[in-house]
Amino acid sequence: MVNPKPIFPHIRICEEDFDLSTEARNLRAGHKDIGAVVTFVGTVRDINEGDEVSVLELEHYPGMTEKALEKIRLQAHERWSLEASRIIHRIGKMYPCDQIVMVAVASRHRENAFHAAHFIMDYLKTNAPFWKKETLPDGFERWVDARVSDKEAESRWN
Amino acid sequence: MVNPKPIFPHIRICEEDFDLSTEARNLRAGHKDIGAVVTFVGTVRDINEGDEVSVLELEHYPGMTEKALEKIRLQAHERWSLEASRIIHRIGKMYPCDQIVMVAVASRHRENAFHAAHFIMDYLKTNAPFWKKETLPDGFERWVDARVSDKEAESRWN
Amino acid sequence: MLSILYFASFRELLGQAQEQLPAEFQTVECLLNALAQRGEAWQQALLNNQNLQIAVNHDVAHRHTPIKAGDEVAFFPPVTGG
Amino acid sequence: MLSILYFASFRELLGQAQEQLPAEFQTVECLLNALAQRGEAWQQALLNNQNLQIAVNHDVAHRHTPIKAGDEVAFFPPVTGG
Repeated sequence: MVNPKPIFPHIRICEEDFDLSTEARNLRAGHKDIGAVVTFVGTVRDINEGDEVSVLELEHYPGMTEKALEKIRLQAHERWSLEASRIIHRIGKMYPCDQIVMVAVASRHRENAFHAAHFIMDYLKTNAPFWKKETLPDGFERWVDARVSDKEAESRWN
Repeated sequence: MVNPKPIFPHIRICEEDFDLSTEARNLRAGHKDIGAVVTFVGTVRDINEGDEVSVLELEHYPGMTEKALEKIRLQAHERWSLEASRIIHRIGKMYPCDQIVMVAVASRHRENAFHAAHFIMDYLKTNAPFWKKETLPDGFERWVDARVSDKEAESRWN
Repeated sequence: MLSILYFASFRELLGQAQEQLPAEFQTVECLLNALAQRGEAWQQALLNNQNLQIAVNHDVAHRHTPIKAGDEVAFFPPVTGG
Repeated sequence: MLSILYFASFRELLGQAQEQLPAEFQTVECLLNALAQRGEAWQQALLNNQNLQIAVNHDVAHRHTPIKAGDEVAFFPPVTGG
């Protein structure tokens, strides 16, 4: 399910997987004065809280998610000199090693791109309405708990 | 020219371009407990020091380059908990928008991957024996000067 | 009318994803107090829960946020994406 | 013998990429002093140059670094890769 209303062309919420090269190339298209591209890809770990994980299901709040991600993206553009940025977040069922999320940032110099990509991920983790439910090998399902460390990571940018 | 002696399998110096997706996938292969992959790609800017650049030529010191890059990579693994990392640096002639360099780092949690990728790039900039020569549209050639800001970026990690 | 949405563990715990209610509440708190009277699960999730997250019309909101007819109010646990 | 390598602007300025010299220098500094006698360009590049970078056997070295037969000594300007 590709986002039906591309009000925010730099935000994509979808079930489909993404290709990092294609996304990095599209990010740079039309911006020649780019010297640095930093990407972050979050993947499904096969272990969480000490337990093996078989399936990870991502739920989101349609409408609010896009708005929250675009707000985070624009905050990054206000704080650092950036040429372009893009956020993709998958929803639905995923499996160990699958890609879940991508943040890509392009700038003239590397410092800005590194900081902005890190900032966007830290804010996404605590401000974008996604929820993870994991299924263990015996079929037991549980909602993933929010991490205190994510809240701390966000607060370091204040 | 692919590095003929792969003494350092996580370092590649070559004329050929690279594909970010393939590199990120290879980096993760065989490491299931990865939750974060951070990549940096440096590209040829079309403007440097206010002048339009037509061609960028990269020279390196064969042998020393691989050793210097592997040393930087291992320093990153000592400082942060990382699952895998890889460095690719192209040599020879490149043109605006071309990819020059890639650093990719995989770890369980994002904080380590972000710091390590940034650290590797900052150290690579001041410690790996590569030299850039740029050709302007009128054919004038000049060696690119080292930046004070790169030296400062490196020193922030001490 | 108000649209009320429940996500993730809240959706499962309260047994519904969304509902429509008359717009007769001045603030989120008034709405919460009314919903809490539906029983133990509702009281636990919506009143005795320091982790309750609230959004009104897709923006982060709080107990004292005013609400009016046509608003979309959402309740959910702390987010865990990325 | 010693292998001496010159890179980037040094290679162009001094007109050569590499050469072999007898291993008759105790340190890099002794070698530099001998090379500097070849003329103005050599003196400027190797002696009167705060930016001179030195490597011995692929490791960063300094003027006082000792050298011996079989060593590879390289001279180059500050690096600008990445």
